[in-house]
Amino acid sequence: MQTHQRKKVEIVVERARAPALVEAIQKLGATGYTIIPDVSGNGRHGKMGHNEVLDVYRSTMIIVLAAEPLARRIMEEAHRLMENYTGIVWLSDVEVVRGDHF
Amino acid sequence: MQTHQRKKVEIVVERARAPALVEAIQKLGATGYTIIPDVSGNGRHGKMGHNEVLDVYRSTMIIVLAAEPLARRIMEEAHRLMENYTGIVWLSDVEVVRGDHF
Amino acid sequence: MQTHQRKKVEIVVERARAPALVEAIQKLGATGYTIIPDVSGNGRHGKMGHNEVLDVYRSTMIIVLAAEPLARRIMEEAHRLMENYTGIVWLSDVEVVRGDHF
Amino acid sequence: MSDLLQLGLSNLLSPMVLSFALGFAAALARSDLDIPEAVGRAMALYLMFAIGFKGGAALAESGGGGKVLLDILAAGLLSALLPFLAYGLLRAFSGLRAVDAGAVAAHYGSISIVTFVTASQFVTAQALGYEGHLVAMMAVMETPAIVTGLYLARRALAKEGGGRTAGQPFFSKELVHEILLNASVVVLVGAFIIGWATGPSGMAKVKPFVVDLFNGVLCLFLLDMGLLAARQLRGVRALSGGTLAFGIYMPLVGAVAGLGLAWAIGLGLGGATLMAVLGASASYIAVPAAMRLALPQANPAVYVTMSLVITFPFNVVLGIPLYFAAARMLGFQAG
Amino acid sequence: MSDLLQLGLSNLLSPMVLSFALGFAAALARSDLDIPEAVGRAMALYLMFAIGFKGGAALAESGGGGKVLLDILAAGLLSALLPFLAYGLLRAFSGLRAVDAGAVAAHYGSISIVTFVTASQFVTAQALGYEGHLVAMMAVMETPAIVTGLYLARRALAKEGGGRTAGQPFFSKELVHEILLNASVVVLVGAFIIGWATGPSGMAKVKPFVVDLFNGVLCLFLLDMGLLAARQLRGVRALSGGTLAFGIYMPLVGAVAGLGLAWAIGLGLGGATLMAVLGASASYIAVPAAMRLALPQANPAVYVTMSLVITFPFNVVLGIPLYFAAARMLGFQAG
Amino acid sequence: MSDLLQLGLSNLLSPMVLSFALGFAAALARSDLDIPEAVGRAMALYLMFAIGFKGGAALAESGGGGKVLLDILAAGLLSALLPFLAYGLLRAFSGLRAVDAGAVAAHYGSISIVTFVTASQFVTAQALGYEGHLVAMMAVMETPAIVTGLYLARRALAKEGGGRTAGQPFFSKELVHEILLNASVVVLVGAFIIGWATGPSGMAKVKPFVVDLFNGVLCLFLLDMGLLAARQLRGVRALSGGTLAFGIYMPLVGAVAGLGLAWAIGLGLGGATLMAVLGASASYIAVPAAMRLALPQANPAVYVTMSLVITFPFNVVLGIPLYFAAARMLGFQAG
Ligand SMILES: Nc1ncnc2c1ncn2[C@@H]1O[C@H](COP(=O)(O)O)[C@@H](O)[C@H]1O
Ligand SMILES: Nc1ncnc2c1ncn2[C@@H]1O[C@H](COP(=O)(O)O)[C@@H](O)[C@H]1O
Ligand SMILES: Nc1ncnc2c1ncn2[C@@H]1O[C@H](COP(=O)(O)O)[C@@H](O)[C@H]1O
Ligand code: NA
Ligand code: NA
Ligand code: NA
Repeated sequence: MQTHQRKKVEIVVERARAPALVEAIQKLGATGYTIIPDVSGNGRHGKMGHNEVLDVYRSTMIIVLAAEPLARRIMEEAHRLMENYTGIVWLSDVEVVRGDHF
Repeated sequence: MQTHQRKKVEIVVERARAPALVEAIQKLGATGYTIIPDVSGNGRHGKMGHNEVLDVYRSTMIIVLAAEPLARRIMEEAHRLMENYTGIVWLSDVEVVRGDHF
Repeated sequence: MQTHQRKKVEIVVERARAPALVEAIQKLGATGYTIIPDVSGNGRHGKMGHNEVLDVYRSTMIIVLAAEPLARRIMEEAHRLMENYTGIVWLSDVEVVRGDHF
Repeated sequence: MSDLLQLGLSNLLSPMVLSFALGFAAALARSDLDIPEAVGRAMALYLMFAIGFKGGAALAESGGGGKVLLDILAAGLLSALLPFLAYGLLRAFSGLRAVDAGAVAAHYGSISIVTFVTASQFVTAQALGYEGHLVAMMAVMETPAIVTGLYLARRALAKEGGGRTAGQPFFSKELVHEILLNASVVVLVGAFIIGWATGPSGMAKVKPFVVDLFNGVLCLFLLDMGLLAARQLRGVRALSGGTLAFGIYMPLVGAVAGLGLAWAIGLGLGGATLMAVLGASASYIAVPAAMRLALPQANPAVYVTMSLVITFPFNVVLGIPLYFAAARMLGFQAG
Repeated sequence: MSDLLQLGLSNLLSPMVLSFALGFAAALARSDLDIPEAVGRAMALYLMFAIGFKGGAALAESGGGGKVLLDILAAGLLSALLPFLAYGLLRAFSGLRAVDAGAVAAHYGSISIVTFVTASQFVTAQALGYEGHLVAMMAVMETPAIVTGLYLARRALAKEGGGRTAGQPFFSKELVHEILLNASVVVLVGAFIIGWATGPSGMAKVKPFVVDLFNGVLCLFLLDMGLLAARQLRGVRALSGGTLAFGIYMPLVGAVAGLGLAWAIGLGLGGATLMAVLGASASYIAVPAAMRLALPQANPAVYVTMSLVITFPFNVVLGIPLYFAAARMLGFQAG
Repeated sequence: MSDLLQLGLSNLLSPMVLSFALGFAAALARSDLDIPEAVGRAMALYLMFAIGFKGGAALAESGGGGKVLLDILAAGLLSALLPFLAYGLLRAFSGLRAVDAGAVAAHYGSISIVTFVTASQFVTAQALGYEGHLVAMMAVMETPAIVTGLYLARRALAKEGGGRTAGQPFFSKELVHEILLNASVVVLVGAFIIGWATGPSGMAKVKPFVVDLFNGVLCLFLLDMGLLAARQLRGVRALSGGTLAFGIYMPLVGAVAGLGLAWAIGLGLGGATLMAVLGASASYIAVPAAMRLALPQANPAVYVTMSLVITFPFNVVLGIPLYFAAARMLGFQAG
């Protein structure tokens, strides 16, 4: 089965900011995204919880598969949008079968 | 610590089809799998929600670690089983310690 | 946008043991971690469920981004701590923008 | 006529229907109001347990016998036959593909428990009772329509020459399970049997839970349903006029069929109203799940939108008092 | 004085306040006791639905008219003005940055529904009623303070020379939504209207749910709130003495303002107590959410800690009986 | 004898036990019926809160004094001693490894709150009361058995020569926490104290919640327990005959011990029945959690299967009426 190289961008971000990121991902032209709605964690901004009553302490994980140039643009835009917000972003390599889908 | 190269297959698929995929993964001989039960997202088939009341709009993420040949077979079979269903699949590289486990 | 190579350690482990792993990750010096609180799966120890009433059959996924040496130390320590417990660990490559954060 | 208006108004001005309207309006206005899914499912379970238990306890008090089994069989037959009618109408007037028409037909032969539950409160508010075994009839009606709908859709797929369909067994193991043992059938039938077996003494033990709270929980549940229905509204744009019209006239057709059955088996006014509601209502949980398993070629946006966004609100807001008025006009007698 | 003590004690020895204490103590002792978040949210929804419905039904019984609308307007005004006072006090005595002071001020102009609900039970336990439209006044008070707080904070940011702020519109679409259509406003106002529209007959249908269960659910909910508050306690360490003191004296200031308003619009003793509570209480759900959207530069640990960890327990445990005693002393008359 | 049959039947024909049977049957038939986990946990919390509150309120009404503390101490002692007996029996007849035998023994010295709650309803249905502080005795019995079981298992591990075990402290910080402050201990004891402190006036405020709903919630909760138990049934295949037999005869042994204690401290018929149930029942939540923390070498499939799949259903369906009949035969007197 022939496959194609793509990039995967992953973002962990506080809930309040997730909609802005998703909007940006779509505007930049990604064919889709996947969200893991409720993750917890720890970082420079302190602890985030899952199943938190207080929405300010919840975070969300977003996964986007895209061709490399788009993936890097998403990564850059995500950084910009997360200023003042709790969150991180990283990039990795993936192979997909349907090159036309991503 | 010595490590071994393996592949990771990741699948996002609508709920109704997840059991068929898991069955196939086991039949093909994977030593295990991990499921993130409730993810949401967007793709060619439109929006999927998490915590959706309507099961038809929910999706699940499946992660399988396996040696490369098996991983590629799983990827192929997953593609076949997702015809008519909402879902995507991708592959990436991982290192594991216990080569005998995967 | 310039990026930096880092490693990502991922751990799937039964709930009862997750706190010990998180403690170790922090002690070893990671700048943070992300937890997907409730995953299900199957492996050598049999089935784990999500939304299980019985805590003994639940598992958790932990993600840590770190520079390679630390990542390998975390992987090793995780293996040690999971003796007698249900769980696996793997490593992969990622790129991050803020090298000073990980 | 003014009497009909008055009925409609008294239905509209119940806390339950207004709660539905509140949810619908909130979702239209894009409020982020949300009832946690776990709680929504728990309320659904509660309502099914309570309505099943009450039905069983009522049957225990009134006695029953073989007649009950015959009635249940008849209801199952209605569910199996309605999809033929629905499919014919859809193919003639809606322009839906055959596979989608089959899927939709299955939904309208089946039933909506929440519509029934809401109607049972309407009937009770008219100071009427109803035959306890209607709950069992409802439970039995969930499934046969699925079989008919699948048959119709697969016949059409086979004609279109789907070599792939040939390989598929008509009933997979999962499908049989989903059909016979889905959560709602199990809870409804189980609670019905428990209510029947423990009778008045059982009822005395759980009445504050099963009876007293019922209306209040139904309010919150209908609020949730209103949110849910309105949030699927975008699906409407993709449907043709003929398809949308079906979502309104098919309930009327189904209600007439239900009233016919009620007459044939001799139900009272309350029971006939509920039987009409069973005929009129369309499934939006059990049947969609079965369709995704067994008929993935059909488009879920079509059948979910029709049953949940068009027919369900129509029945809750207008249909129920209408069917009651019709049953009264036709001379069905109170209890 | 001994009378005041007695009041405080009777408040302390209610199952609700003791449940709060239990949760607080359990979290302090680091017990893993935890109420599932979905259930906590459902209890909150229930309490808002019930208090809204009861308020509406009470208004339907007592009649209302234009006076009601005026009262509601006045309440909105109080919410819009209190943050100026709060901001001034914070800037003078707390040492908080201007942006944080603006954010905190917004919280204290707004209200805490749970505090109100707890106070409504205290009032009822004193065999007093209260004006039904207080619920609507509460709903209206959620929002205006947000606007004032944002204005104050953004003015300060602009002065500090945030070119970035310039680009931002004062109200983003999301913010307007969050402010006007957040879940609590929708449920409170919706249930209030439903209770009012269906009146005594509606109340008869849902009383066992809406009235009888109220205290019990409130116990479990306050248990959850106790856990929540104590688990945020670590945030206290980062706050200065002046900031912490504000968490205690600002409620008193707000209560006085509330009593003033109660006097101006002629509320009874029960209503005046609740109006004082509205003035005294601070938001910890709706306003934090709005602040994260519109003022990410402000530190959430500051405003959440102050309203949830300092002010909320103070009001529930000591404030409520105190405000009641004050209202009584000032000559407000029962019902 | 026919009287015993009759008792058993009346237990079987209660809505609660039938709901358990429904859940068990549904899971056996592989239905996908499922109660959301959050709701299951909330129901457990409710039941613990309610039973604790009722116990405390009953104690407040009956008075208590030092005797109560002595009884509680005695119960703790029973919990600490039963595991020695259980361990001996297991090592002699079951073929379990020492580490597993120690883990299982801990479960049987401890208690199952749901079994107690179900039995309390059985006792109430016999028109009997019971001593309020039995709830406190239950809470105290959760823990000591864990210490004994761990001691037995670790002694065995040490003999087998686990150098690794040597490094481990007997009680880790997490374990002490888990043991003393797990959710059920905190809620039971807390609600007990609240019920006791607020007495009849507190009870008046929350009776519709705490008393009236109890049976109904218990039905749904036992439905969930039935699902849970049957879904662990596969674990049975791995257990030897001697191990399975222990799951049946150990409850009888524990019940006898419980009756002995009841006699020693002078309980009435209702209280003696419940004390027997405490002796007979085995933990399946708190103790497994402690074992995973402190004894990961033991196989959870063994202890969970035994307490949840064998002993729990046995007690709920047959044990409770049996222990009651025994207590009555032994001459314990009503209230
Ligand atoms: N080194 C790390 N590895 C994995 N996840 C991290 C790491 N650092 C931060 N995170 C995640 O990113 C979120 C925000 O990080 P921060 O903005 O640094 O507080 C945290 O709550 C974690 O979920
Ligand atoms: N480009 C993408 N990146 C990440 N996830 C995607 C992407 N496209 C689709 N998905 C996920 O796969 C699911 C099914 O995709 P589709 O079949 O294209 O609708 C979506 O609901 C998303 O969760
Ligand atoms: N081959 C695999 N691929 C993905 N996840 C696995 C695999 N093997 C085990 N797991 C996960 O790791 C958990 C523990 O594995 P084990 O200790 O082998 O039972 C399982 O419950 C799965 O969630
Ligand atoms: Na129908
Ligand atoms: Na205020
Ligand atoms: Na025991």
